[in-house]
Amino acid sequence: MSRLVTRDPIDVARLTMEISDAGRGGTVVFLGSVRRSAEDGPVTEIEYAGYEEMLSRELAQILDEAHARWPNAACAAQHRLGVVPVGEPSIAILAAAPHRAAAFDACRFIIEAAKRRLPVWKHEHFENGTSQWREA
Amino acid sequence: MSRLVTRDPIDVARLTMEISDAGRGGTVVFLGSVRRSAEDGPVTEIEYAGYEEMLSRELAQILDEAHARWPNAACAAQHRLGVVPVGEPSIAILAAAPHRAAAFDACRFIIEAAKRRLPVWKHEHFENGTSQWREA
Amino acid sequence: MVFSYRLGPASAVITVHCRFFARYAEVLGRDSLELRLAAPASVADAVRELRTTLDRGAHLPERPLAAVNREHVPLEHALADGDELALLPPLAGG
Amino acid sequence: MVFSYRLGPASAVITVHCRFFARYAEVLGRDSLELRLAAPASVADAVRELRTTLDRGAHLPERPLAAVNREHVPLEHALADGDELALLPPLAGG
Repeated sequence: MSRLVTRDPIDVARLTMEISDAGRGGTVVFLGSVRRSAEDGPVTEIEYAGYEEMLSRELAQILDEAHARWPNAACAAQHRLGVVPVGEPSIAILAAAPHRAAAFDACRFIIEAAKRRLPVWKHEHFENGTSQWREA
Repeated sequence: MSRLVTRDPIDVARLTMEISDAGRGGTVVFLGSVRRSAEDGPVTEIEYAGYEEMLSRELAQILDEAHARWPNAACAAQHRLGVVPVGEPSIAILAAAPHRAAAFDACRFIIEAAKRRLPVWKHEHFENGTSQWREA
Repeated sequence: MVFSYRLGPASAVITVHCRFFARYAEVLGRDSLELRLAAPASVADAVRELRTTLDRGAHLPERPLAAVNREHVPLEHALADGDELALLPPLAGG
Repeated sequence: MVFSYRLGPASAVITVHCRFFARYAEVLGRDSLELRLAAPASVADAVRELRTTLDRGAHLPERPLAAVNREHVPLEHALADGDELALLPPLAGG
């Protein structure tokens, strides 16, 4: 199985393969990407820092909770840390199930829990050389 | 832009690129795949047949409706026709938006409308050489 | 092949291009035909005519899904000369 | 570095490994320390001690997010000797 935390680009195709199965007809993938919004100013890059031991543990637990609620679904997740260029995903959540409703619900459950519980922070670097921690 | 209907394997990575943008931080992808369930028996392949002119028109209209409801979202969709091996997607729906709620909602809206409205039928081929049209 | 239907001297006649898909095409042994109908005619009128005049036409449901000119329509939809009428088995796309 | 806290002759003493992340580590100029506390002590007690004894400790919020042994806990959570206590700035993952 893929690691839950990576410092490399997230390989979505590989994660999709991991949860694919002839019995699971619906697959939902969520990709959360570094977004450059108007109020951000000239961000050159964003660095994701995490409390890594807790991050892996918490993400594994969220996946366990999803499995308990949707036993027929297969789920996978990966969070990227380190510098993530604008436009590339920092998190990928995948859920495959025999029917699409469970796949959508499980995927949504996992990303909502991840946003609420994963110990990760964003360090923004600006063109003028300064940087700051972004509060969610 | 990609065609809405294809007879080749769906290139999910390419579709994802099409709707990616630095301003859209949440991307949701739905893949509907040929499923082999217990009651199906030994299906060797499934052929998707469509009323092609209407299929393209209807899928384009569904995307327009999604755009009207979620103007900040970028959506894409592709339906595959012809023989689709078990496990490969017959349909892909993608929605990217600044925030994940809109991406989830738009993606779900499109697949539900597609299931209800697209003129497509499945022809199942069995190991014993027979075949039948599957009623949804 | 052209089927005519109740044509009296005072009736206007329309021709509708009918298309059949999937199981309907298989059952009927064809995927299209030209149907002549006395105007005014609805989709339901066309279906009734097809069910009574075609070989194995009775295998079509009385109330199939229908599309006219590539748009879903209810059975009450009024047909016009030159319309493309498609009878759609239960959809199984996606 | 070890900080002691209200140690009377009858008190048991526990040592908690404190970790700071992101903005908290930046503000405090450190990412960990060992904190000695008189038992019983809650996470809230530890936070109070850190806020009053550390340089720039007052920059920590009175009620930060906290995790003990890598699990989210409420501020009332009772600390045990050897626990790892992490103070977490508002989460921004995903």
